[in-house]
Amino acid sequence: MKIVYFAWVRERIGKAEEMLDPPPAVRTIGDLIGWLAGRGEEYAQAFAAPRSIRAAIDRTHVKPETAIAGAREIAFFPPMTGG
Amino acid sequence: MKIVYFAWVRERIGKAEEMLDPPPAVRTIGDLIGWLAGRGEEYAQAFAAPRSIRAAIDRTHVKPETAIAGAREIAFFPPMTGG
Amino acid sequence: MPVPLTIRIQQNDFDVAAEIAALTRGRADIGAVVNFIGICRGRDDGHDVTALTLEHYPGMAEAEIGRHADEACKRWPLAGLTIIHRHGRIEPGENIVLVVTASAHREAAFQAAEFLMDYLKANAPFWKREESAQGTAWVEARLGDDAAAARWTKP
Amino acid sequence: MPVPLTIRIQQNDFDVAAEIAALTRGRADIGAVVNFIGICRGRDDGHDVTALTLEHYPGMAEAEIGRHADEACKRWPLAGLTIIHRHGRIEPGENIVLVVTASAHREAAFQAAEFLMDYLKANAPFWKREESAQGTAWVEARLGDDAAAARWTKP
Repeated sequence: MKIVYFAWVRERIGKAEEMLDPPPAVRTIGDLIGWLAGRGEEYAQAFAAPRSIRAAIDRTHVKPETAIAGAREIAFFPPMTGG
Repeated sequence: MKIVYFAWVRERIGKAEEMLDPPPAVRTIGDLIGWLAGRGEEYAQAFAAPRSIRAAIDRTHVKPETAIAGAREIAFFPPMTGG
Repeated sequence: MPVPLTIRIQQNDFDVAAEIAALTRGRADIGAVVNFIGICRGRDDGHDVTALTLEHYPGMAEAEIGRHADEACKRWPLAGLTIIHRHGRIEPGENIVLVVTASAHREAAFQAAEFLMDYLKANAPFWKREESAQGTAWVEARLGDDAAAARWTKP
Repeated sequence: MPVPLTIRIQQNDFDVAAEIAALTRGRADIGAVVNFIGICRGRDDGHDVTALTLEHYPGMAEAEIGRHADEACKRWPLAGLTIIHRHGRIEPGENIVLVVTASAHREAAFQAAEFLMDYLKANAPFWKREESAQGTAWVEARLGDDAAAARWTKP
């Protein structure tokens, strides 16, 4: 699946998007955050405060407990500051 | 004192303003409405429904029980419909 | 610094963009501008309206709007405020009233604009006469307008 | 008739007067237009801001704003709705966001504009990075913004 990052999540990870194939045990957004945080120092930093991370599946806001099965594009970003 | 009329109050009375000197017994706005209503058919019609009449003394909204002593200009008009 | 305040009662139309520019030009402290524009409708309560004629009480209109503008400036941290109300004959689609509020944040700008419009509707000495195919008639005050104004009264 | 709806995410500035004219032209049923304009401030939390850079999530920004626009059209009797949000580098005094709501009466226009701004602030995928003499830093979400959005949630 395609994972995309925005704002300081993108900056800390050092890339805007990547294709990843998490193992089957990674079922929810929360699981995915934990799995990503273990991929290296830059990921650990980006996901150090999971409560400051928002997520979207296929361009719709979702919660940490939302299942990721069938997702084409998952996005991680800080709380929005538009408007 | 100067009495001024607006909107349908003005139309019914047939004039926009006049100088009047009500007797001393006319103490409040409510008294003045009663006294004016007795001045002729056109006034009776204008003040037929006193609850639909608003008043101002010297360009400030007032209530029927407000005293008119010292007023320079008293205005009568229907509920406002601006904005 | 006193809040820049513009109040005009005029027959001519107003230019919304020019009024916004006048309030915001050279200011770095304004993060939110709210405008309310009241427009003459061509239909009211199911009948066609040819035009409105707005009568007002010169002197009191300015004073009454000024009192409410001062009250808005006391209640909310405004950076600027403009209120323009037209009088005379106005055809459907034409502007009637403009309120522009500016503030650092949106809450104050929205609240002050709503407050001012509710008060203008219920208290500013203007009266609308409607022209239609049926002749001319004075517009009756909406029942809700006094209630809308009352919600801003402190308990 | 569906409500005329314009949503644009763009780098360029917008023209408030042109957007109002586009919504109201030829309409006799609009009595109230409310505009909200969000502007880049030159000072935030006591420090000078040189510029903001707005990052957004292309595709999701349009979708998210579209969902809230549809919700606003369901909740209030709107006659037209325009939402424009800029991205890229924006200097103090420049416009960031525009919401224009049109309705027969003022209540719907005000309520819909406030609802949309509260939702945009809390939910539209945009992020502000601030440039100042101290360098650049991502703007933190205001604590009140989630609460402001939550007040529109039906019980």
